[in-house]
Amino acid sequence: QEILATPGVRKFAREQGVDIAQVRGTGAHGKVTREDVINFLQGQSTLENHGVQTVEAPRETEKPV
Amino acid sequence: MVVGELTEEVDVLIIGGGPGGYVAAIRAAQLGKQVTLVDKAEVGGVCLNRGCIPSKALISAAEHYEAASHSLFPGIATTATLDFAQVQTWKQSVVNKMTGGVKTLLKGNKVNVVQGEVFFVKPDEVRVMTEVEGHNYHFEDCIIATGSRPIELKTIPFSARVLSSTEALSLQEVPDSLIVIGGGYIGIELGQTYAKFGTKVTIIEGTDSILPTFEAQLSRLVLRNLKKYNVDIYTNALAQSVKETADDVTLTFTVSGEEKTVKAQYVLVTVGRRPNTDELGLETIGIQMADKGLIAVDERCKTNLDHIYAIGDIVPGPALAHKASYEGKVAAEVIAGRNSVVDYRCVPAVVFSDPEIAVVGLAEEEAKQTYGEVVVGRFPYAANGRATALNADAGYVKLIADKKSGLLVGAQVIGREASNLIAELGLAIELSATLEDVALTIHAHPTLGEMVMEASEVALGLPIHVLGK
Amino acid sequence: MVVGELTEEVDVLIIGGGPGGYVAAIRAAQLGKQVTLVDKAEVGGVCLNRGCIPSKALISAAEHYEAASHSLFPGIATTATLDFAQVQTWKQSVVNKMTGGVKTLLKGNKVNVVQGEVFFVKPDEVRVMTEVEGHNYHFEDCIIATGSRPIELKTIPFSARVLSSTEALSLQEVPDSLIVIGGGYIGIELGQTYAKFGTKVTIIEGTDSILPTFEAQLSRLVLRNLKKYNVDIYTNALAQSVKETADDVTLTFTVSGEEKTVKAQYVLVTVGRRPNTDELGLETIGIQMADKGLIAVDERCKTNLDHIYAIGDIVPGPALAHKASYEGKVAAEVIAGRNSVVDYRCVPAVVFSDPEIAVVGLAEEEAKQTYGEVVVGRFPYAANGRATALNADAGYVKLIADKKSGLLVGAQVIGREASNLIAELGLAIELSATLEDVALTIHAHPTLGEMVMEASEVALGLPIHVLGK
Ligand SMILES: Cc1cc2nc3c(=O)[nH]c(=O)nc-3n(C[C@H](O)[C@H](O)[C@H](O)COP(=O)(O)OP(=O)(O)OC[C@H]3O[C@@H](n4cnc5c(N)ncnc54)[C@H](O)[C@@H]3O)c2cc1C
Ligand SMILES: Cc1cc2nc3c(=O)[nH]c(=O)nc-3n(C[C@H](O)[C@H](O)[C@H](O)COP(=O)(O)OP(=O)(O)OC[C@H]3O[C@@H](n4cnc5c(N)ncnc54)[C@H](O)[C@@H]3O)c2cc1C
Repeated sequence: QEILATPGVRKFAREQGVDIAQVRGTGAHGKVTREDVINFLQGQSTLENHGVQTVEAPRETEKPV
Repeated sequence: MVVGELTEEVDVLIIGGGPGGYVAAIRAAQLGKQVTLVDKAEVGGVCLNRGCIPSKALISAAEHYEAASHSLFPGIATTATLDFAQVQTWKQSVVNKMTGGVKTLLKGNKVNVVQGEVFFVKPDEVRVMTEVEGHNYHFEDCIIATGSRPIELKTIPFSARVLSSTEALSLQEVPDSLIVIGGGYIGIELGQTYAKFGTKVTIIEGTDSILPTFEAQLSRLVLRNLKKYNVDIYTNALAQSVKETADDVTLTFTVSGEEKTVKAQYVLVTVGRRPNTDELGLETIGIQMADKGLIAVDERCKTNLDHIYAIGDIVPGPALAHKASYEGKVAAEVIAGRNSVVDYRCVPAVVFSDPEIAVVGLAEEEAKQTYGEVVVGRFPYAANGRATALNADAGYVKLIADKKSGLLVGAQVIGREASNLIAELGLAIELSATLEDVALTIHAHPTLGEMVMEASEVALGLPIHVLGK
Repeated sequence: MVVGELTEEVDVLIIGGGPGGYVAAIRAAQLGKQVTLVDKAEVGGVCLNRGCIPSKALISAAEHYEAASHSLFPGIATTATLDFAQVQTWKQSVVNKMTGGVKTLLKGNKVNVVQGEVFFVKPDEVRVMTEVEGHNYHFEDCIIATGSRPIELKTIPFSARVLSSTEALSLQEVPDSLIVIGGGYIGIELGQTYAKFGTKVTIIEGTDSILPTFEAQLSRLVLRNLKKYNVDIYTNALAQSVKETADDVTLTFTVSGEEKTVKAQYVLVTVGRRPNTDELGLETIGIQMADKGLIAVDERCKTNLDHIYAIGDIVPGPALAHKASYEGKVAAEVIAGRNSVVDYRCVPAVVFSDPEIAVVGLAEEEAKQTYGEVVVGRFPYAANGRATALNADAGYVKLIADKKSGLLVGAQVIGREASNLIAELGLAIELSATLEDVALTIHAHPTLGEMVMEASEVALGLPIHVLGK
């Protein structure tokens, strides 16, 4: 299934260290919004029992384009 | 200046100053990096010096000449006379303006620009040769952006009368006759331009259609105009050999086994371009290659060597300036520590033919393969008020959407200003817009952009300005 | 045919066949309604017959004439001669093509078209008068779309030498001289067009700038070109009276108390338009009005009377054809039982001046009022390769975004093809795109559309092709 999100939201997710494929989109046709990414982050941090933080992105994905 | 055997230390080294390299240099410098850009020729690369910009300058001059030579407007009689050498001087002034601009931008962003030919001596060191001497540079990070050059046919080598696009862009006189081998976008753009200036043009294309990478329907209108300019077109034709005299050149070619000859002042060979990766010493440092001389990279534009990146025409993907620049920004940002990746849904492609062709996203067949069922909406220029008022009623806008979701996945425009109309459609695809999103967006009247809205309504089954089935 | 005192029963009655009414008729018919459309003149309304379409036809003819009269391309010398009567014939053929198209579409969608002037006799019944007779129609639902007409100045009434836009569009000769009262978009478009055809034009504008509804910076480039065409412009000027002879007309006007006169062959009055709501008998049925003769409607285009809708120039909002058509679709869909409402974030507006101006969304000041802090990105045509290759380097793209969210809230383009570049920006605003969304969308090189991407990068503080601060 294709991931639907605008370029800016894709970038935001990346910068927050979020794999956008894990985020449930609430927009039309499952489109992921910026708020969805924020909620995802908050959900995660609630689970891990600490506050919202910026996660340094993993830098070692070696997927050829 | 460092001379002799001293090795200069640089932070980011960029090899090649085309739209990939110079954009990367500016972005890296903006993000705080110390950047050295090396090019063996002029900054601006193929694009500004012998590609996009000079070709588009000649195309717009030819359009202006043609529009005045054959006025489409009743009541406005116009004439045109041509001083082609002066057109070439103007073209060069356009090029100089753009390359001058790039130089100013590089300087303003404190990029150190060096002239010289680069090859690798170690995984973190290059040698830069100028005519008189050589320097070594040791770098932290490196972006290779050496671009591509025209492919030469073994049997028809470049010569005084067998030209590549570079020479064809710089002729000082309009040739009486020209044979173009290769009916891709560069051959069509240049062939059509000279045909408008009065050259008798013959196009030799190996496949069964000009512009073979585009849907057949798209090339039909271009074909019609080429015929209007008296261009001869041979498809399924194979160029065999040339015989050159002081004044002309005779090409022998075969069409389904049958041998033919055609004589002209010049032959222009536009059968493709090959990446400039063969003289860089890439083997010595062990850079991993992909197919066809291209360098393998990941989504961060990184090669298999951790501190070496590659972008533009030397990596897989469409060999287009805007794709090179996009990758240039990504590579620069990654080097500056940002979390950027090559992450586009679509790359537009434009042919500056007459009429213009612009496409973005998937073609209809590709969309069917990916999405199963698709819906298509097509709207003709002839039904658009602005097009009619411009005497430009040839062409159409075609949208392709996933049937289930209505998501726009591809778009094609052929006709006046296609090159600008495609911008909205690229954005629509990137933003995951549906046909309804586009149809419900108010488009100004009377503009060509209305056709985008109307094509969406056609696809949705509620067309206003064409009749449904 | 129903004659005499019989009343015909109709399902949906639409009064007025302009871009509001005819679009509503087609959409309602598509959704299964039986539609009768009544217009006292031709279908197509002001827009197709004496507005958008004929004005844009003359504008493009004038552009073509001007481009050939003064070639901007070194090496291409061109000349042009004008047979204005023939231009007018061509203009009329463009109009006929478009109105003919609308007739075909109405017929194809099985809309019953009736000619006649309509007024209300009851809340569910109208009388339609033709030259020879009258019919009554009883309707289920009705859409009023009667549009607007030029405002007449009490002290300077229309006459053989005092023209409205309608007559100015149909002159059979290029006048030697023309005074335009009112420097709004219609006055500027027509004034500039005749100036290009060689008329000595004088513009009298009451406020302190031409195109007063646009940001001052936008009108500056138009002003420069108007001066090039030798147009005299008086701002803060009040037209007082005219004295007319058989051959010319003298206008008296005051500029900051000082009285001046200017003589010309014609005076064109373009000081605004008034809604055609005064002769419909709206009082008799008790329709609620808004300001300035406009009809009050809700978001479904419904008036206070449950089965009567109103759209286009007769309801509040910008008096533009595309807004009329949008409302036409909404009203038709509501009547057909759909849950449609007027729900746009923005309506683009285009001035077909030279250079073109196009705006969408909020102006900078409006944006500041709504969002507090805003960021602005401006990118000049002079730094765009395609613009330079077209010899069209005057103008800029300006984007306005909410500083906090980066949401694009307004955009302005002045320059070549502004009318088409604005389409992407309208879609961007409707889809709530941010500056990053636009900046990360690959735009084809070399196209004018790249300026949209570059202006976003300027606003984001990472400009490539202009220097940052
Ligand atoms: C006639 C023509 C028309 C075109 N029209 C268009 C168009 O309309 N739109 C479009 O998108 N694309 C167009 N292209 C393609 C476009 O020009 C290329 O895609 C683009 O230039 C690729 O950019 P780049 O940065 O990868 O490399 P290039 O622009 O090729 O630049 C590479 C630079 O590297 C330098 N270099 C190479 N080797 C070395 C070395 N060893 N040491 C130092 N320097 C080196 C070269 O001197 C050159 O300046 C056109 C091409 C041609 C030929
Ligand atoms: C010179 C000029 C240039 C313009 N350029 C542009 C432009 O570039 N872009 C743009 O968006 N807009 C432009 N406009 C404005 C545009 O024309 C109007 O906004 C648009 O036509 C409004 O559409 P409408 O359907 O509301 O009414 P109209 O187009 O005015 O149509 C109303 C129709 O109702 C009919 N009618 C009126 N009263 C009755 C009655 N009692 N009985 C029966 N029929 C009746 C009339 O005959 C007419 O056909 C321009 C206008 C002018 C004058």
